[in-house]
Amino acid sequence: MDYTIKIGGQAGQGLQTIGAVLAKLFARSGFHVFTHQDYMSRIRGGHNFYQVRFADHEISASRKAVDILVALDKNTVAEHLGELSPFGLVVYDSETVREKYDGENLLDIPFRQIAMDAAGNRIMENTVAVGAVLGMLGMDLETLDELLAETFARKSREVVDQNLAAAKAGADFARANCGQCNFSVNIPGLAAAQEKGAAADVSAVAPRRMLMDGTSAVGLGALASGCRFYAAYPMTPSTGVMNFMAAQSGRHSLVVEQAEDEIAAINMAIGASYAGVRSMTGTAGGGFALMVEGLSLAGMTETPVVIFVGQRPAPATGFPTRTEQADLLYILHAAHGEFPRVIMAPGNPEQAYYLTGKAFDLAEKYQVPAFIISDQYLADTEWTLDALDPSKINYQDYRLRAGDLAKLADYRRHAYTDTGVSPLAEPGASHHLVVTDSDEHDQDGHLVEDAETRVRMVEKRLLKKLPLIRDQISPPLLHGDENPETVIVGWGSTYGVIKEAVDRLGEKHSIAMLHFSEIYPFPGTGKFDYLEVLRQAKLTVCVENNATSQFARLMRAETGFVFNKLVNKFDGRPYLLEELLDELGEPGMGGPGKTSPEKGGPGMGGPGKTSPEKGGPDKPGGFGRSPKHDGSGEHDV
Amino acid sequence: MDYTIKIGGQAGQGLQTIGAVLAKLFARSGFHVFTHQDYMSRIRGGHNFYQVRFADHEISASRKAVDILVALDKNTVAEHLGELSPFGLVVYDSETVREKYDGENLLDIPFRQIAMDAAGNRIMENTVAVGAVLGMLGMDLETLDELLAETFARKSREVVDQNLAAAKAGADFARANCGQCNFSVNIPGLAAAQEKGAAADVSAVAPRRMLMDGTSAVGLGALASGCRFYAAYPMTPSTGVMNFMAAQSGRHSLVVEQAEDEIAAINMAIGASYAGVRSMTGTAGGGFALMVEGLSLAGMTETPVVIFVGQRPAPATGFPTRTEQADLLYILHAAHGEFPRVIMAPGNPEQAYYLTGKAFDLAEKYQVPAFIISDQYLADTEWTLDALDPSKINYQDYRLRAGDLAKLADYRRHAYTDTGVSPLAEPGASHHLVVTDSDEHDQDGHLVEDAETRVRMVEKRLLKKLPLIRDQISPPLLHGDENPETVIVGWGSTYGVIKEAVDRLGEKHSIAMLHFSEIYPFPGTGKFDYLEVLRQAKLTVCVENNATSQFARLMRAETGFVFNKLVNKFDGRPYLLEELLDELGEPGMGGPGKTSPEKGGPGMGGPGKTSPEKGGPDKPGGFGRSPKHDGSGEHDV
Amino acid sequence: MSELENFRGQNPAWCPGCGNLQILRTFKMAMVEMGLEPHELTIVSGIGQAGKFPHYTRCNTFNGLHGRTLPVAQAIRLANHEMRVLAVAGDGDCYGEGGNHFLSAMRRNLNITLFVHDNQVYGLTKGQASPTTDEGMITGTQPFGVLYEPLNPIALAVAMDASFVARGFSGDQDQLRGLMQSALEHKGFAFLDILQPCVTYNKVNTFQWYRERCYPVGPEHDPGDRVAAFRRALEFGERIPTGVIYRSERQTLEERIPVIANREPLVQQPFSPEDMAGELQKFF
Amino acid sequence: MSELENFRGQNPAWCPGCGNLQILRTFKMAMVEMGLEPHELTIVSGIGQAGKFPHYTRCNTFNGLHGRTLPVAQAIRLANHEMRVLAVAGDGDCYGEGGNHFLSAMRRNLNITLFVHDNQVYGLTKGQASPTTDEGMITGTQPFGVLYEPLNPIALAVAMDASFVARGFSGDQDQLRGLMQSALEHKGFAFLDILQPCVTYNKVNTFQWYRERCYPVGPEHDPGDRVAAFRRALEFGERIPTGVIYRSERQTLEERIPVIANREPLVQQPFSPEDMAGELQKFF
Ligand SMILES: Cc1ncc(C[n+]2csc(CCOP(=O)(O)OP(=O)(O)O)c2C)c(N)n1
Ligand SMILES: Cc1ncc(C[n+]2csc(CCOP(=O)(O)OP(=O)(O)O)c2C)c(N)n1
Ligand code: SF4
Ligand code: SF4
Ligand SMILES: [Mg+2]
Ligand SMILES: [Mg+2]
Repeated sequence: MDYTIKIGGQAGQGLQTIGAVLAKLFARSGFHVFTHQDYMSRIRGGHNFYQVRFADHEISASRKAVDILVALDKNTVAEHLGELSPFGLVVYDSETVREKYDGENLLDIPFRQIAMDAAGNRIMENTVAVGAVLGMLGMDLETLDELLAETFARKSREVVDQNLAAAKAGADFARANCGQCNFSVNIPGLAAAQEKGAAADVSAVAPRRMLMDGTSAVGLGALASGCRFYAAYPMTPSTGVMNFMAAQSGRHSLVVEQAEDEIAAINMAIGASYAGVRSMTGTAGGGFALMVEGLSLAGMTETPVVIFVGQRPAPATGFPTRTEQADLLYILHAAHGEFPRVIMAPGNPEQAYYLTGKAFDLAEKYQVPAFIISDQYLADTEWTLDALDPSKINYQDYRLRAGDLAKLADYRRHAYTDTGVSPLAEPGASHHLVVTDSDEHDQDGHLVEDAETRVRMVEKRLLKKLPLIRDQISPPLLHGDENPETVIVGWGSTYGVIKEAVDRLGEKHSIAMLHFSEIYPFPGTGKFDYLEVLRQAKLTVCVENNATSQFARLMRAETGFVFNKLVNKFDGRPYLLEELLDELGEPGMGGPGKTSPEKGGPGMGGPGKTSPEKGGPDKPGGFGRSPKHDGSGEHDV
Repeated sequence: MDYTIKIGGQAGQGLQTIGAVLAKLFARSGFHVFTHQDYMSRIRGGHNFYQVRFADHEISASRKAVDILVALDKNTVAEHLGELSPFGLVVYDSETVREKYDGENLLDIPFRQIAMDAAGNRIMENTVAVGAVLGMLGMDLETLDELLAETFARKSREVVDQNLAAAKAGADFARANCGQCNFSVNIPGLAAAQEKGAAADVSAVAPRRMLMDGTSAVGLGALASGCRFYAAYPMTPSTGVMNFMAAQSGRHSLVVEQAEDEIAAINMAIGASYAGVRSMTGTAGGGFALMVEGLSLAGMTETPVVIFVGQRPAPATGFPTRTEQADLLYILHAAHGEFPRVIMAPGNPEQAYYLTGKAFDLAEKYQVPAFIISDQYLADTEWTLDALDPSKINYQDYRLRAGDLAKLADYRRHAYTDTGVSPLAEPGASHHLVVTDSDEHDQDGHLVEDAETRVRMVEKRLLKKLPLIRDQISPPLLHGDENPETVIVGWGSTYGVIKEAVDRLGEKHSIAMLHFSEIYPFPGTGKFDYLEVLRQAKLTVCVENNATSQFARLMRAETGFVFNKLVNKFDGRPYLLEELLDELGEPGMGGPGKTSPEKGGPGMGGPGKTSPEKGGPDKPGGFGRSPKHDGSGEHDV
Repeated sequence: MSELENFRGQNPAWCPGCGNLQILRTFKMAMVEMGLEPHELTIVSGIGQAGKFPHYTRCNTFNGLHGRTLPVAQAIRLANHEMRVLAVAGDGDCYGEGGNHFLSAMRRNLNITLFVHDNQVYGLTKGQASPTTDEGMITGTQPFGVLYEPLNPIALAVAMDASFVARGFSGDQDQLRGLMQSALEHKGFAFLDILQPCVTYNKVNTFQWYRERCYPVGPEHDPGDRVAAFRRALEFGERIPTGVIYRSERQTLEERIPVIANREPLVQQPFSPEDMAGELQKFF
Repeated sequence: MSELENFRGQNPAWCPGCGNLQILRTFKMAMVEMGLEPHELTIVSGIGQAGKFPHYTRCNTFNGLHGRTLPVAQAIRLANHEMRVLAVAGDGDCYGEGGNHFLSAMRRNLNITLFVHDNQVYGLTKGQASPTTDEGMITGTQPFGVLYEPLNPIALAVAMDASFVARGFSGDQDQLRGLMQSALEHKGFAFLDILQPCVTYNKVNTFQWYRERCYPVGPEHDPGDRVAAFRRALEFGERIPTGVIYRSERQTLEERIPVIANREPLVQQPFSPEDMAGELQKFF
């Protein structure tokens, strides 16, 4: 069982509400859920959609094929009718959409009228739509009731009842009128439980899973790591984290400041950290451009700071509300001078939570800036996942506080040590002065100009710390065949779609995914010789949501390894499952022979892109061929 | 003949005047000259020096061994006495220095007293010092006379005469009292000319050479390229270019604006370029951090702009007045999103001039940002060079002006073309509107959000242009043995010292320099297969003025090639000739076996640094061993 | 010939009822009344709802970065002082991200015009506080309400001695059209703050709210008196003065830079590489 | 015990005769008079001659980037509102590169102090014009003289309703010491512009020049009257008023943020990872 529901319409029509309610409802009902959103950079109008997929097995990507299309406007029908699966249906209200469609797979349900009739209020029309979808799916409204009660907890029971009445009327109408409806949704475990005779209801049998988006996961990870200060300037797709933190600041010991600009934001984060609290800033690639100088300041003053960067298609303003993975090399090399940094690129909300924790831990332990790189796709996609465990985030206060400081006869902020890590004290907590400087400085933090101190400080700050940090980095994740003939490599938010593609293809082929989420310091091969896996493979493919295969280039710079196939997408949209399968063609067969690194010509990030072999594996759900949105061979910016 | 004169003292004591006059004088006398400076970040006091080397053969670096040390304060004696060559001498005024030294190689000349006596004015004491140096060298004052006349052209002849009297008195004193003086300076060609009987004077026989520093060379290159607009915010070591341009703005069609910050500076440069004039901005690495967002704007709007970046030791404020080459990968990858850029890293003033010209040409032709990367060392060093040729700079106006536009029926700023280069029109010069946008846009420049346009624009802006730009890039310069056993690779400002080291070592060894000054797009091997040269060599060494061998890393990312020896210096000072020779040891013998790229472990920019073999070649002038200022093996930020 | 139709651009993607729509309409009318053609004006805009403005009309356009309208606009004018340049920014754009450029532009006093579409909120990014948001307004990012004192752009401009300082209201299109024309015709840096409802995110400063408070300054107000202008500028609450609040005539920067003062624009000055041969000579 | 000797730092690298030396001396005396110990103050400075200030005394120090003193200083205060925070900047630092932060800091009104060492020039980078450089001054970068109107920091601060606005002169150490103390003791954002000769690069506004012009505002001046303060602020030329020009008492930001208002500083509030278990629950 694996269904996709897509809700399309204009900004302001409330399609996010419908999508969010359905997603939560399916999750509560024990299904695995995956959602993704697509919206334009405008507040009203335009064309947006929200796609909800749910299944009785693990899923981690969106499919192209849609089973139920909820069309809130005419445009949605026009744009997405072609995506319907063989048994797929469109549901719409001809009054709102101002069009009456013929065709067996288009179901006209008068959402607005039903809302008026059942609840006396037009604004319940979206609730009617939710009910209609449940009716079409043949699900009952028990879980919806529960959800509505929670959602409107602060309002009167009357509001809940009105909503429920609206939903029920929608469901009834759908059940009565949907001759074509041919879905079979079985709540996992429910039938079995009921057979056992118990008066089992959904909430009793369904496995308890969280439904979480990437944004919340980063915020929760920060909270669980003791983040006390968050300064930022709003910018899509990072504003969500800022708002999440702001909402928490009422309940937790956390100050959230909206800075006058991104320059102020990072300097504030650094200032707060200097003062003794864990701190963080967040922005998009364009806002990060204004933080580059501050990054260097953190590097020089060895002030821990965590920086969240939500990538979006660029250059410049680009596509503000869409997705891309084109800021990796930029973030890795940003800022003048040489100093260590940590880069985490989580692939799903679970990783986002734990790796945010790890970013804080490494930042504090080694007194370096640590990044969490995300993108609009990861920010907005929701996944079902098992309970997150706060205790799995390593929380340790590495700073010297009043108690520790009282014992010290002497304190030097930038003292030379074996590890390069100097003691980090809270200013004002004792008579010891905490002095640091953006100029080259001595152990006391005071400015100097001599060559000898410079050399020792570079050694301390950079050369000693870096290998120690590298030791903390986990190797990439190998998923699938342990001795794969084909290896699909990705990083960050492509995790889910690659994983699911590999799972599909793994049914017939020797294939595995190698996913990098801890990117810098680049993982060594000591814990797991992933290079050996790549070298043994016949076909190695690097999949990226950018035009120039930045990770492949990094891989070559770090390890010398050159992929023999590069897959790129840079239209601002994420990979859908079918698209990726299509790009991969028949793995193990297609693709050119392996190009040895020696032969890679200069000026190329790797060999030119090979045209994907024709046709994907034939799976139910109907894998259409996606339009090619990939760049041609020569590209190596 | 090859002498080094070092003038040391405090900021504000006028040592720059002494150095500059001597350098110009030696150049006018037909010698090859090379100077370099070292100063602290303060206006008065501290310790600075100016080193002038002159020889009757080509030279391109500073030596460590000093032949005449002009000490304007006590500290200079203490710091530099140990650098004297076997016949070297210190000259000082015990009254100013407030110390009387014993020792045969320390010559006390009462500069101040002589100035008072000969010219009635204490402020001529530096002129006395210049005279004294000439006296010690046994040179006559003819050329100095000429120079003084030029320098004080706007003042009265009296001032010139007073200065000359002071110089003469200094020279006389030195000649009379310098028993140890053992220098023999022969004006090239003079004796020969005089033998021929002509009443030849220096200016008649000396080859006409320019004496130029890197800063002026960049400024001149910009002027010769039709630069009309320069906006910047002061920052060492880029302020020189700004001041040079400001000085020109009175004489040429050029507006120079001091912006409120670097963000404004680059946005202004972009604005002026949009309006139709060639424009430029300049800054240091830290100021460039604030330009990163603007860089991306230039990329997206395809607005030509030239950006000068003077590197200095960082992170953050670092060492404001010193030198480093640690911003290469940063500049290469700066800014969100993917777009082409050009990077030139000249190695000497001549290259600085022509490559600035080339940067303008490529920026305009391909409508991309183009960089000139320099550093404090190149900015301040002066070289003698043959006449620069304005006509060798390709000047072509690629823009559509009133005349061209009148003929067009239709105009679209971002039209799709085969080359990816769209017509760039001057706004207001016709009825055609010039529209551009930092958002993704259509051919008209108006904002769009669809996937198809995005893909075509990325193809146009990036994928089509990049290979065309690459074709314009010259290969690296091979200097020395054509089939070298040892290749010393460098980029940017290390050109001179590597060249001279290779020339020295080339007397006994099969060795060559491979110097990269056109760095990005990374040169292909089509015009010259430099990779083959590297592969054939037994020892390949990459020399950089940074801690992490950034160029070596880039080389690996671009070509897969891995050096087997990395030499680094990151104490904020340039390589002196002896230091580099010492680092290189006995080339062709030392160094580990060649590591194949396949074997390079992950996470390494290349194999660990090998300890240099003991002892440098034994040359006159006394090559002392330099203190080791290099990082140990593991470093790959 | 200048006609409204000439200025038709993309269909606006603003919310129905948004004050930007009125500003846009008024602008087009002002252009037509002044007899200007699209290619005679260059609009530089930033990012935000206001930043989309030039796409919804037709002129030369540089739609740049958030907060960076003024540096671009000023440089265009320096490169071509025969071009009329209009910078269009949002309140976040100009007083938030771009505050430093605003300060500088007032000092530089180039002959350009600045419209700030001041809806007292960040519209495009969904309703965070801008520098002009009223104290106490609750947003997703300001859960305890805005805790800062709002920036008073008119007082600030008077303190910076900007050469033309005015305020309009999108709802008073007649006055606004006049102000736009005066600003575009003023010699020197002309700053027009336009109060504009954001129907979606600003539920405090609504159309009605502005309508009730805005009043045009009368002839008794002397825009040449800086202290009086400052006193007037401090009024923002129960009553909000509109019209020209301050005016100080002084030389513009383009009149003071020798290379371009009283000369053809930089972009039209001839160039030949040989021009600089003399400079090279100095290095021998 | 607070003693002058306690505040001795590196030997200043400023030019002999530089006004910074007087400011430094006065500051140390103020600290001793106030009975403060080095660890009780954190100095945040930028880059410039003024930025070197904290190295020449002894306190907690964050010497950050050019122009970025205020964001760092404000965040330190937010993280620890029991720490006294002093931001020290140059005129270029604060009104040039950092202008936007200056605007924001005045609105935010945290209880911190700002000294601007205003020598009306860029000292460290060798004499370019700063925002406060007089019109007409010729520099290497301004060969035709400065062509902009100088920024008036006092007028600007009054326009921004900064809660304490004062001007001192390095040459009047008695007054200056008092102003420093008042600024450090003021509750809210306290801004002190200190006129300071740069003997090397500013040959216009010399010690003598300031000495002849500076006069302390008398008791007839009411710092609580904003319009009067503005009028006074406009005086800068033949006569230059010093002393407290404007004062407006209002709540500080740290008194308004619920998490820290009337509570121990953020840096001392306890934390345990379990605190957020409840947040996780919401995702089931
Ligand atoms: C450097 C940078 N930071 C943040 C953003 C995100 N951003 C776009 S518009 C905007 C604010 C819009 O507010 P305003 O300027 O008042 O314009 P409005 O939408 O209200 O017209 C922000 C924060 C951005 N595009 N660039
Ligand atoms: C981002 C950045 N831009 C430029 C500089 C160079 N810089 C250092 S100090 C300074 C100006 C100093 O002037 P001011 O702030 O008035 O201080 P002063 O030296 O006069 O005390 C400049 C431009 C820098 N360090 N960082
Ligand atoms: S969000 Fe506000 S400013 Fe933006 S278009 Fe809608 S009403 Fe206008
Ligand atoms: S240059 Fe000016 S400000 Fe700097 S130390 Fe010297 S006198 Fe003081
Ligand atoms: Mg706004
Ligand atoms: Mg200054």
